[in-house]
Amino acid sequence: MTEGPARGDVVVEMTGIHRRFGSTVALDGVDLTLRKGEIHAVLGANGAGKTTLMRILAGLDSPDQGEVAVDGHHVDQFDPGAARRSGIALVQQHFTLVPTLSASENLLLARPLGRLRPSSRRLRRHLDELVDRFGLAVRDDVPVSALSVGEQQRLELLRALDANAEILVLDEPTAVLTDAEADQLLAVCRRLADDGHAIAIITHRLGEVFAGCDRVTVLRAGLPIIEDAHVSDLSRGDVATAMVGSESAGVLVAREHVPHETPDAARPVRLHVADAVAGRLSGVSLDVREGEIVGIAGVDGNGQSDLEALLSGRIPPESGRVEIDGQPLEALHPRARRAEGVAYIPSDRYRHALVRPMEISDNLELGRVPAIRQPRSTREAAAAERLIEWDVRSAGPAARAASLSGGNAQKLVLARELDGVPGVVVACYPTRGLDPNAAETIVERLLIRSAEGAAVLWIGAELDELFAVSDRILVLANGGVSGTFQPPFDRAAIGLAMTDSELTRPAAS
Amino acid sequence: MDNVLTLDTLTAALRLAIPVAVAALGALIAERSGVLNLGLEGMMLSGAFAAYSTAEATGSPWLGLVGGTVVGASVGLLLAAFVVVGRANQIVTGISFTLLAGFATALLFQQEYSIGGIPPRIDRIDLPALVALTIAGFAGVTWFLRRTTAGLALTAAGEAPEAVDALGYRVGVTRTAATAVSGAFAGLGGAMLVCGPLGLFIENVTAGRGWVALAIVVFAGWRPSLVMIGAFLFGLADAVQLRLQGTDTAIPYEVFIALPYIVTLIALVVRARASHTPAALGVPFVRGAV
Amino acid sequence: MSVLGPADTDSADDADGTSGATPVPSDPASSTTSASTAEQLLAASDGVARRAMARDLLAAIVVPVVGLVVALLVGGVLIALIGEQPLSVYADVFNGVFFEPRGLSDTATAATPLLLIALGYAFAYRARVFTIGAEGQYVVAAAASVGVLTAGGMQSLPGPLLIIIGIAVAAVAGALWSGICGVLNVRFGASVVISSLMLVYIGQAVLQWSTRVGIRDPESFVALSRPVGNAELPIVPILDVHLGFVIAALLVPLMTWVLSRHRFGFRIRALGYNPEAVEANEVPAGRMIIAVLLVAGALAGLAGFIEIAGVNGRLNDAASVGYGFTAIIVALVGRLHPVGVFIAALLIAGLDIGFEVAARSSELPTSMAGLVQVLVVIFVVAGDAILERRRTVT
Amino acid sequence: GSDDDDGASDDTSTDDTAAASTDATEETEAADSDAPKLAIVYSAEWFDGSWGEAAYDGATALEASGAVSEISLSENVTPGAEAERAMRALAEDGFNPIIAHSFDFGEDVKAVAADFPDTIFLYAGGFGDVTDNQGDYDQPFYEASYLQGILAAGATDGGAVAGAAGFEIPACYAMYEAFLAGAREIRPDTEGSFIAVGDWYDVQLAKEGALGQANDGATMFVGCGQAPTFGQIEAANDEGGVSTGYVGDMAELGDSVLSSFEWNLDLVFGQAVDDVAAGSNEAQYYGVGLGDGGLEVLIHAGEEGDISDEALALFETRLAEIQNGEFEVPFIPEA
Ligand SMILES: Nc1ncnc2c1ncn2[C@@H]1O[C@H](COP(=O)(O)OP(=O)(O)OP(=O)(O)O)[C@@H](O)[C@H]1O
Ligand SMILES: Nc1ncnc2c1ncn2[C@@H]1O[C@H](COP(=O)(O)OP(=O)(O)OP(=O)(O)O)[C@@H](O)[C@H]1O
Ligand SMILES: [Mg+2]
Ligand SMILES: [Mg+2]
Repeated sequence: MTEGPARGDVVVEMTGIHRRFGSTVALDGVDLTLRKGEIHAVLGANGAGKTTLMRILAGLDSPDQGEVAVDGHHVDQFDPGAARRSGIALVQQHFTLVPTLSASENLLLARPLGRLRPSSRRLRRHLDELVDRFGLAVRDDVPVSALSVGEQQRLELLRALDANAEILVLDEPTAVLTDAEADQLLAVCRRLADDGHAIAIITHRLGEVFAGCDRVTVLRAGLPIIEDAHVSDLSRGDVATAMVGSESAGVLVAREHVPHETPDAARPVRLHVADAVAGRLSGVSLDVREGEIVGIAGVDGNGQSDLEALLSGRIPPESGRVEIDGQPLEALHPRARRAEGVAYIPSDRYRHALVRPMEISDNLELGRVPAIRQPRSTREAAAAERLIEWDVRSAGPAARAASLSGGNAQKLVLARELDGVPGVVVACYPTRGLDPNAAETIVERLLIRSAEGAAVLWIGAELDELFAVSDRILVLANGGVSGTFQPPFDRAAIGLAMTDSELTRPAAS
Repeated sequence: MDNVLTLDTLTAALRLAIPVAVAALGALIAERSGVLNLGLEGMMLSGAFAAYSTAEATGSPWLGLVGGTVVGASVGLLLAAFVVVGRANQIVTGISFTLLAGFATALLFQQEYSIGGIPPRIDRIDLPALVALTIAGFAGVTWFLRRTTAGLALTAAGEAPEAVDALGYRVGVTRTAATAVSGAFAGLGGAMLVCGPLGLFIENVTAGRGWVALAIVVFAGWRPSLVMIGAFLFGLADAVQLRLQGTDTAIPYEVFIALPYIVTLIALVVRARASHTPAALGVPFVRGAV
Repeated sequence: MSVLGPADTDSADDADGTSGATPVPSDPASSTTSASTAEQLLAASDGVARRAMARDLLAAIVVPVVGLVVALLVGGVLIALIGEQPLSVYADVFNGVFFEPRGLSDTATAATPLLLIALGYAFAYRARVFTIGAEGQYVVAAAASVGVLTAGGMQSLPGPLLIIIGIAVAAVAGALWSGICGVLNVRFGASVVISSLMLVYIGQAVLQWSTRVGIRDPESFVALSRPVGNAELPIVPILDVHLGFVIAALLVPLMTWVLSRHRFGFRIRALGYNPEAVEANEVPAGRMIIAVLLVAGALAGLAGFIEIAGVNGRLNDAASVGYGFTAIIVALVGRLHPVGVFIAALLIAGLDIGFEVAARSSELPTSMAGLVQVLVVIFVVAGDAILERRRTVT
Repeated sequence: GSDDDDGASDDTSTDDTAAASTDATEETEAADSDAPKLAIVYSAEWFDGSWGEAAYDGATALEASGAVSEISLSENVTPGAEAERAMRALAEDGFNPIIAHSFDFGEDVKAVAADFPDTIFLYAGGFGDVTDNQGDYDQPFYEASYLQGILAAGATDGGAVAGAAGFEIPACYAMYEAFLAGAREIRPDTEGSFIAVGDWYDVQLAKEGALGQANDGATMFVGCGQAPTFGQIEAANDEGGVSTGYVGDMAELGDSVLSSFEWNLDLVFGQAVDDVAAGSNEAQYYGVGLGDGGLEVLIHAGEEGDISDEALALFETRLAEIQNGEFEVPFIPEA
């Protein structure tokens, strides 16, 4: 490595950062110190201010008060370009790739090598070098929009690394990854830190903190609760308590298999999929019975998104059948599906479940708006009840859905979809991006609906969670079901069924 | 019928196509960057008038082209001030600019030239030179978009402005420049009409060619090569319909007049699935918005 | 979906006028509260609504007024530059609308086609279906309705019945002409902007042929249809405007109601913001696109019949005078809200009437009059944008 | 009546009395001057070197001669509602006669005329469309066109006739047919073609249409309407052959312009003004043809030498015959 600060030297010093948005205090005097060679975890419940802090560091936002110093130089102009030049790269919570460009073109855009574009061969070679160096596989022959979420996340990371950034800031990079992918990512981070990078990583997964990070800062409602502590000095309980407050800490650390009455095999099949072929799916069959929760596990990119599209009626099966109570699903219009009792919790809530610029009360009615609507006041009163019931933190039913944090937006979707007793629930990553507390609430609600008779298909990324809720787990690999498992679940066997497909996953093709 | 598809028809198609093609290249640049330039027709007309007055005053049609380009670019810059910097609604502002240019050129033309007489003629530039210029423009745009980093950034600004911004590019500057260049091309297109095949100016001389250019960009799926082909096809449809009218036929002439538009419509349908609209087209960029 | 150039998102405010700009990164009103009862939450929500309403009112009143004043100042300088007296021109404009005996009723008459067409555009643009083809629907529907009304034997029917037939035929013809764009878009993915524009040119050719051959009055030397006779719209007493204005004006509350209280309106708004969510939860987006285009086309068609039956009584080949394009501006200046569209239609028509008077009574060239009118539109829209900016700065 | 306060404004303003009743206005104005007040509305702009300008010149000539006391000239008046408004306002302001200078104004003129029975309204129908106080005026361009056809054939060695208009309207089509008939007097086997450009303003399209006709063998070009005529002239300039000016002297547009015709609308409008001055409210079909000096064919200097003597002689003969009524030019308004 070149001359410069030695391992452990402070490279980023943020002190007394304040940031308000209107009446919301996002950050209320937060310090953050990043050091060379260290991975610094930033934790906090949804809306705690983590993203805001990192956006300020990356020049995408500016603090109302407080100082930022990078490599000892005081930052006086908050500007993304300047931040990049000073060696800071941010991988944002939401993707910031240009979807129509290829992976290598995205890299070029981030780090132009001059006025003229190099040949595409040279670009590809450069990408290959990066892929080899960091072990993060990404395809280059398709536009980024055609990559799986995991691949996009890897590309985001490669792009940050390509900038030769000394300071890497990762905002919930593992939220969209499977456990295996998350482990791999952490390993890469470790290596980078060992190479002398300073890394800040936001995560909701405590395991990751204790497995791979050096220091931790925990925010709660914009206030620093734990500041710059060594991970080794803390227990899981300490961190969990700091995040969510003491009263609910227990739930967080010890989520266990909820005793679930094994459903009678004689119960009626509500959701029936037979030899379905669509997109990556090459002949998937599965049945979900009344009162049953079927988990779908697998490495991201093995057909989950096609399964979701199929079960939500977005695409018809190319062959085979998808039936709800014996009726072909694709023949039912959205509202008819709902009338059949189908609830759908999509993996991308902002695309498929919410109309963000519309009011929260409108969003609660989406899919079941009567021909002539109630007066506004009636609608809002009903919506307010529901928001309280589902603990959706908002400015009220007249606020727009766009103003909700990711977790509260998800709760809003659930409040709508799980209202009443749905017959069939298609739940895709229902706890993605939620803080542990919120995730727990949602798991509970789904279990209650299941106990009430709903047939639940749960596509998940975290194995622990799937183990906790599922009556059966199917592993999706390379577009097909590579294994069906009953409790007690055999982690090793499931891992094998999944890793089987690791060899054939898109990145390696 | 044998007089319909001849070399003459093809050169007629070229003459009809060139102003539209050049303006369409301009529309393409703006749209690739995310700005819907509905002021295109107005910029063409302003360019046409500027070219005419410059050529008339200096005696050189080539200076006319320069004048048209400069004025087109200025109008483009003004539009950018409203829609990029000011984030005003691109549809209304663009249409208003077109109307404004129509009124302004009419007023100036009337005041400068036409009271009590027929406006003077200007020297003309030959077709081969116009073709060469058009090809140069096409090559320049293609090269810029495909081979330069700035071209990549421009396209990206029309697809994912927030991503481009986060990488430290200036989305506003990129779009302003693109809109100005768009105006320059449109102005040049108008100038090439007046200093090329016509050698004169009359009110509303561009007669809707800017709108056709906008249609061609969509038809072309925002690809320069297809813009050229689309413009030529449109010119050909017009050249052919005018010649078909001369043949003995029982078909009402209105069918022929509508022919280029029917052809465009069919081409649009055939091509539609293949095109990809820039995702941020028409959406003002605000850092930090959703 | 191939929609082009989304409208200024802010102009798509909720029909109830409560929501502000979208998307706003920092909306002070939207801060999360920790209400523990529904009542508290509702109270907080009311605060949100009130603040948004105050803001919208400001936008709706102050911005156009300031825009108007700035435009008139700039226009005044230009008028002075060509040697006319700006103040006397503006006085003529004002008198032309407010003190000429028929200034106001002429304004209402001139506003009628703009209002009808712009109401349709407002629906379509809220759904982010960017049709610009009303001009084509207008002429085709005018030709169709006049054709039916002047067909053999029709004129023996009573007037009111004829008017209803005319309305129905025009609405259907306009809807079908517009529906073509919908089908081409949904089935083949063809851009609505462009296909609707192409259909304007084709519609104009249809008009030429209809008046020259198709529905031509055999008695007439020039391209002209037979008179619609009994289908002529009566003049409404007191208002001194033809019935068409009343019909158009009644559509304003109707469409406001549809937007805020009917499922169709809900879907239109939702479609504009997120077609995928509509598709997943409510109705196939393609169907909505077609439905919206049918409604917009029906209104443009209605305008075609009403203009012919209300003003001239016959269709000639010069009937395409550009209302379909002016109405785009009306819709957007009216911020896609029916009430706003109503006001914008009257404003634009009023400027037209006023400047016509001014151009007649002074040496003001018509191109200068047009120029000043366009400046008004540009500055009103720019003012809107400036307000929007102020809002987004925290 | 005059309740507005713009007394400081310019003197040309006539609408200070706008709010006054129609009758009062008429009486006051009539007391000021015996001569009628003439108003013309037009759908494009006056200074087009052609149709619009002819009306402008006619009106100003009448004003200069004192035949009218005042003129009001409104350009860019769209047919339909706007035209009606303009004419009503003019009628209320005491203008009489009121002339709508395009055939597209027919219905508007009729609608307004019915409400102002004492005012004479005319429009450029060109086919004798007269009822009560609503009249029409003749556009006997085909007469001039016939003579121009003779000249054109006399100046060329062969080739076809090319005709063009914005749309296929009777007055234009008749010009083409007359031109062709004139040319056939010299060369009986002359062929011709007629195209509708689809637009009255698109010069390039018009020119390309004419070039297509030239490629097809046309040597004699006749256009109707501004852009179609410009297009025909340009094509002839480029491809050879002779072209024809439409309304107005178009010699300046190029060496190919063999002849033009002027339309002396002061004579036409003058008749209506005389009727009004005489207290009549009965409109007529005001026609002043070639025979009465309403039209004048201009043979452009420098070209005369190229026209065959036979053609020049025939031109003179037919001109004289038309003037004394011995010859009637065939009027063929439709294909
Ligand atoms: N653009 C914004 N406008 C208004 N308020 C904002 C904005 N961004 C953040 N906030 C406020 O700041 C607070 C902190 O938000 P931030 O995004 O930093 O949370 P976070 O810790 O990243 O949460 P998460 O775990 O959900 O990502 C939120 O409660 C929110 O109210
Ligand atoms: N456009 C906005 N207007 C107002 N407030 C906003 C807006 N966008 C975000 N916020 C606020 O920012 C907070 C956090 O938003 P963000 O999208 O970063 O979610 P988050 O903090 O990451 O939460 P989660 O972990 O649940 O995803 C929310 O509480 C919300 O109130
Ligand atoms: Mg966050
Ligand atoms: Mg989040």
